Amino acid sequence: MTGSGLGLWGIPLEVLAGAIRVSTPYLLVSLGECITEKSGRINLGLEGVLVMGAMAGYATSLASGSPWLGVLAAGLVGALFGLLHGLLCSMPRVNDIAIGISIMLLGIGLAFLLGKPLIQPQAPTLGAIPFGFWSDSPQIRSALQINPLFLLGVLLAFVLHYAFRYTRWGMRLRIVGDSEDAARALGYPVLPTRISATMLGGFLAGIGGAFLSLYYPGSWNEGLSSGQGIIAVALVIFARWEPLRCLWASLLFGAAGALGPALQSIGITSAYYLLNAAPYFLTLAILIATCAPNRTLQGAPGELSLVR
Amino acid sequence: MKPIGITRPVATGAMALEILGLSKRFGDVAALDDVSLTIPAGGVHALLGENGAGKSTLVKCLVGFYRADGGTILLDGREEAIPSPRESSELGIGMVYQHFTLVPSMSVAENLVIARGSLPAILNWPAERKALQAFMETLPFSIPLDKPAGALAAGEKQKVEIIKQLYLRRRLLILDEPTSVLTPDEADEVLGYIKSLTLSGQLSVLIITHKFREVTAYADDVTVLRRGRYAGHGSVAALSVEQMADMMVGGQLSRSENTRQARKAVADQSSRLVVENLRAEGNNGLEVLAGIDLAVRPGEILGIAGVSGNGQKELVEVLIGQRQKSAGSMWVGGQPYSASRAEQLRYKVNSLPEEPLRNACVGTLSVADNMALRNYDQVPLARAGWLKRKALRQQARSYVETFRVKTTGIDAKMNTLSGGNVQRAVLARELSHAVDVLIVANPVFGLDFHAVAETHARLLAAREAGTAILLVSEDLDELLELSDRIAVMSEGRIVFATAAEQADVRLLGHYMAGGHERGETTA
Amino acid sequence: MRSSISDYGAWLLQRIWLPLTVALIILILFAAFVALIGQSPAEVSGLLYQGGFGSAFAWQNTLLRASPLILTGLAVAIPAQAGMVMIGAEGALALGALAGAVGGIALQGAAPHVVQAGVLLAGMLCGAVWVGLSGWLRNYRGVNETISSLLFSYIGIALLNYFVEGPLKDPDSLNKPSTRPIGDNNMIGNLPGMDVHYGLLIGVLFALISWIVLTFTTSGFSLRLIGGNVRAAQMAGLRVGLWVTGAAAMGGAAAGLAGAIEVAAVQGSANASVVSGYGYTGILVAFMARQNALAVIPVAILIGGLEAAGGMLQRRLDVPDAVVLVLQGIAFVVIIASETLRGRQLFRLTPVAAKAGGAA
Amino acid sequence: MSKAKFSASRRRFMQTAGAAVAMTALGPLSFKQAQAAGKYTIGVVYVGSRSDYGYNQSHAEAAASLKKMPGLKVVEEEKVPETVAVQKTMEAMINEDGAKMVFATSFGYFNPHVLKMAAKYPAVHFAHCGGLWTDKDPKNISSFFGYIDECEYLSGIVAAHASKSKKLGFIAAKPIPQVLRNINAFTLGAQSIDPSITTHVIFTGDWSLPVKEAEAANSLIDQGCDVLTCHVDGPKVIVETAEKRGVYTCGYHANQASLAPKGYLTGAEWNWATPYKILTDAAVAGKAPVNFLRGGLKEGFVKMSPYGKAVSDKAKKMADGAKAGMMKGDFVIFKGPLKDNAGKVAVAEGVKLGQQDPVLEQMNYLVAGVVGKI
Repeated sequence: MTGSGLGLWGIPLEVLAGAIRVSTPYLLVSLGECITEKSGRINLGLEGVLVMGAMAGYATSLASGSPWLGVLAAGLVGALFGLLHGLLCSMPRVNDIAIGISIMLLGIGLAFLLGKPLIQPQAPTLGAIPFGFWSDSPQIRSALQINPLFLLGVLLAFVLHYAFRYTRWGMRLRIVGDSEDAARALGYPVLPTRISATMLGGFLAGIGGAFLSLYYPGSWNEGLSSGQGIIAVALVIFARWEPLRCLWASLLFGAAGALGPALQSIGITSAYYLLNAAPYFLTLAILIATCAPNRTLQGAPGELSLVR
Repeated sequence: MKPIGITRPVATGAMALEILGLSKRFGDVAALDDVSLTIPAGGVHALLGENGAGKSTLVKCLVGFYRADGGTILLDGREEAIPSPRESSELGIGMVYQHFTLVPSMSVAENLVIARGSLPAILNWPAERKALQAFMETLPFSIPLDKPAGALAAGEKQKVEIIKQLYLRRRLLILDEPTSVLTPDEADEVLGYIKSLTLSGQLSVLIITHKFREVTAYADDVTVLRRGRYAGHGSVAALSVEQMADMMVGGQLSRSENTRQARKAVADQSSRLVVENLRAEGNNGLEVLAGIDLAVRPGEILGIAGVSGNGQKELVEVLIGQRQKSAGSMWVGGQPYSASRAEQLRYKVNSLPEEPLRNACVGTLSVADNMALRNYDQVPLARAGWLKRKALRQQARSYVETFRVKTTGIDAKMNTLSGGNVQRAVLARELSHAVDVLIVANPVFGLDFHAVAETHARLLAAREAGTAILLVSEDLDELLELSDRIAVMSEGRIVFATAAEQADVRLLGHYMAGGHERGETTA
Repeated sequence: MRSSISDYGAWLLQRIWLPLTVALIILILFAAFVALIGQSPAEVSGLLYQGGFGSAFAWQNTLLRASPLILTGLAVAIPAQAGMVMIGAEGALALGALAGAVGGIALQGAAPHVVQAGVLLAGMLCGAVWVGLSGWLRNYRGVNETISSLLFSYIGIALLNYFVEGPLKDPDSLNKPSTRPIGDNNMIGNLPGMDVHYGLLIGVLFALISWIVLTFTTSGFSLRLIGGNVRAAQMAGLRVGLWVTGAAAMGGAAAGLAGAIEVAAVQGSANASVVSGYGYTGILVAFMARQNALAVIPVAILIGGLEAAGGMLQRRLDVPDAVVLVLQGIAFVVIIASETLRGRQLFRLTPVAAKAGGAA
Repeated sequence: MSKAKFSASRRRFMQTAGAAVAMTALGPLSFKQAQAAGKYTIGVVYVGSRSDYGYNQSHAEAAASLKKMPGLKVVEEEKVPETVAVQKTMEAMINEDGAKMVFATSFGYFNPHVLKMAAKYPAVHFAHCGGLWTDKDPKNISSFFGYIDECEYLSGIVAAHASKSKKLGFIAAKPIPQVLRNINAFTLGAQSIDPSITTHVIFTGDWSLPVKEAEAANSLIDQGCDVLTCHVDGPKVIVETAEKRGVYTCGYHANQASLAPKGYLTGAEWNWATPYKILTDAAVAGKAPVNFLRGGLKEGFVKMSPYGKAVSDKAKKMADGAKAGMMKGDFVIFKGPLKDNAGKVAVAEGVKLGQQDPVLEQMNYLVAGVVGKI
């Protein structure tokens, strides 16, 4: 019987599908932030960049008819905001956390303002690759509708994992983020590296936003992001600046977030506020379990203001 | 496949260096005035001078950090302008700095590879590792390639710095006090290896050092600078240590090696600082202190020797309150002690940790605030919880004057002071009041000749005044000069102890290098 | 100290020209943006002034909006003294409101002043525990306090929602799930002669006392030591863990108090309406005040004024709220970036020789 | 504090600090106010964005209809949180813009904010959407709301015909009486066609959480629900998600048919222009405010979206039949015997709760057949 529900057995599938659907913005933003933080900067403004990217992506898709052009536009707008953050923080005595929060506000304001005419119209959205073609179950087929941006994110996590170790670019980034003195001694430009890393971080955050507006939930409105950008920044630290751990953390976060609605759909509705807070509980619990006193955060870039 | 792209100088083998009339001014101050020196290919040349004598300026001109205002630099007889560090390294000049330039979170292997400067877009790690391993096998000592540089002990870091230069096949190496954190045996190992490279014509060396032992053992020639000017030079074989020291200080003060000043004997009193079975874990969660027992009597200096990384740092941290002990006990004057502020004040326990700006000062606060660190909550600096700014500033002014701290004012931020003056400020704070127990770690690291003498004199004065001093140092000469007893730490234990008067340097070195492990008998 | 003319010039530059320059940059960017959206810059700036500070009503409007921001600003600024970046005031505020309401309900029947004190104390205590946890975890478990405070914040808001819609719900609250009210006669009233409740005074007092303690007492000195260099503070024998936890708890107390005041002076009961972004705005307040407890007051008033003026802008020009957000964003970016001009010597004031000292 | 005492002290404050007012009256502003002087000014306050394609927009459209009426001037402020901010916004509309009537459109504005302001400004007419005015409250408040559960009931009828799995999905923000009444009406409508039908409910916890709403929609669809509806601020995401997954939807707040050309069945829409006009006309005419104003399909406060392509003729007939009863005013949705989903009696046998019955506005149960707990 294909039309009926899976009942209890649907929960794991739901959670898996939810993890894939919900995790992409976390993944893209946290990978972007990972690059930025590896260079020794922290950009708390990615929440604003994400929202701005969502708006710009939707607008471009609506105007051009091409959602992929929208993704590109979202990335470019994100990079622009990254550039702004990077340049401002390159001035002496400017606090990157505070600038991040102001940029978040500016980004959200601009996105809301420019996005007013975009709430009602339907823009062309991104398609998905039907990996569930082999199954008769509509639930499985739907769960395995996977957006290319998710695959891009997964690929990027692996690429970054290797790039940080195996490429000139990655090594330079880590040197600049870990020891300004060493970078100077080796003749690596510190500020340009950081600015470009922040731009790249913004680019990915913008694409993360485009995923929200152009794929899931696939619509532009002002409540679109409920803190994904900020949480993704926290996930980077949670993942100890490791791209692959960013991937697992994002999936875990997405899965925990899908647990609430999945349980409710089979009638377990009590304490749904607490269930919806499950991702935060879980992250906190893992952090507490894995941290130890008297020990610096392993893998923390030495120049990062947050951990210094 | 093309061999991995290590950029090497076009020419190989040792480089001849000739410096003619080099001058460098900063504003009105001549940091370097008409200095010349010559190193033949394969030579080892020592550069002596107090801090501020112009050694750093000279070598910074050589490696392209500064551009000289006048004079000529000839490499292999050809005049070269060295506009930037990049050119300098392309010409084959390498430098080992006093401070470490390693990237802390990167592994030793990564640090070695990035040092090459120009990396390929994609690194071929298997090939790189193979090359690295082959290279490491040519060395007389080993360093774990996969350990993050930040986790290395200071001595190991210095070795990696030197290895890095060797790995880059430099033709001229500038070493800036390369052995200041090494044991004598380690220093001999490193310098001996470098010497063998010079002898085989692969390398020329310019070495800055304060250790006459190293000059006499490894250098061919020596040049002495004083206040930015040339103060003398000569062949090491032809000069005595006294002559060299006289050149350095301009005949004001002569320092002879290993002279212990006369001192009164340690009174036979009960120990003031007692440590029993002290255990603690390191930053990596492994036990670094494996049961330390020690006792220091009033008016006694107990020296702790050891190769860096054997738990000395952690011992000091536990004693001064920067680390939790996991087991054992500490006693001061017969009372249990946990390094709390109240106990520190009650039992008059003070400390001079190493790297004072990092460990004992708040760089972003003023000199005045830093000088009040010990007594800001005590009368007269505070009353009923309220700070008395006036008294605080007055104390700072008197400290600055008494200890001749050079600062633009007591309101200057601590991190604007030079290393020597930070140390003076800390000495002032820690030694201006009666002290019963003093914990000291590497007190003269990176200090100039005058500051060293001053610090040592103050420590001895405190001893004479009856302070029980625990002195942890990586400089064996310092321990031999100051201590009454010397204990050797190895792998988190005290493995050997002896009276300093009778100490045999070779035997100490043997225990420092883990000699007890090989089951040899101890004296 | 200001002996020479050039020193005086530097002082003047710092105190007068810097704010003027910043204001000018903000105005130019404002004007450009306002012109871009088809409004008159002169009119907009006039309205901003009028809506925020142009009348007695506007001033009271501004002060009322500023009063929770003073406390949430302190919630960030106080832990910052000990070197912590706490961004979880929103959750502490939510739980402070919840605890305040519970305290108020528990004390029903007591004299109004007792109930009010109970509400405020319960809120402070709850906020202190909540943020103190972040401080405690940082010190004793090595958990980064910025992340943990953010996560705690989300959890705190979830707990508030859970309790007001579940176990603590007043059946009469219907479509706005709330706890039972603390009672009209237990509400905190207005300052005499003003339409601003006593919460403003409480916030200002909290800021003043914090500033005095931080600046003039040995406790403040201890916190500065810890904030400046933990290792040095440990060497000084300070129990860093206690201080760090304490500073976090004091910040939490400020946020919890803000929540309790929302209950006692505005809402009358705890409900989801108290979660309205005060905690997040507080982060900006603290950073713009450079973590100075005293400077938190004027900065909060400035932001309160911007919000009050934003309303007038919407009503008079029929522009969306987002215009105000953008204007705020521009102002904050410029003000925070202007930090770079502070202390910078635009012309050489120090003698050349002093610089050369460090060269050798 | 008594009112007289308050205004006296207030005047004092104005005297000492008020000199600035005259000085700051800028040219263009005073011109604008002068222009507005002859008009009757109405303030409208929204809790969210006026263009949210949902609840706030439905009010903004009514406000726009007021603007077209001669002699009226409308000032609006959006995204006003339910804190002192809304009190000050209403006061500013009164003090600074000269508003004589204020529409406060969020439920959360009522207690304490509207109550407080109404007591403070007895000459101003406050119209609040959704509040339960009682005779203890100030007389210058009009509480208005629409019986949108009638539309939900009709949507339920249509949904029951479209559903094959006999499982309906309902995505709701919070389990408050307004929402529960909609869920129950929707379920009862569906059960009037097939008593075995169940409605699965997911509460998202807040009024606008698009990702969670989409996630909830997917969960419900995965559990076999083949008609979805909702009660959140912006239903767009849910309607689009359902369309993508090939299930039917009933809309809410406004007509979302264009978002789901295949699956949109019908929907419950507000028509706030009706109460806005009634209240404004009365206020402008100087009549005493109607304190409690309610209306359903009959009064034109709510309306149904036109039927979508997928609605069968049979469904249309059944729904239209029920609608005709509602238009006549004799249709009762909640009548005994009615059990809640815990098995307890919710409405006793023989009891008929008419739409105007205030008991319905305090609903705190889900009827039998709804899967989920409050």
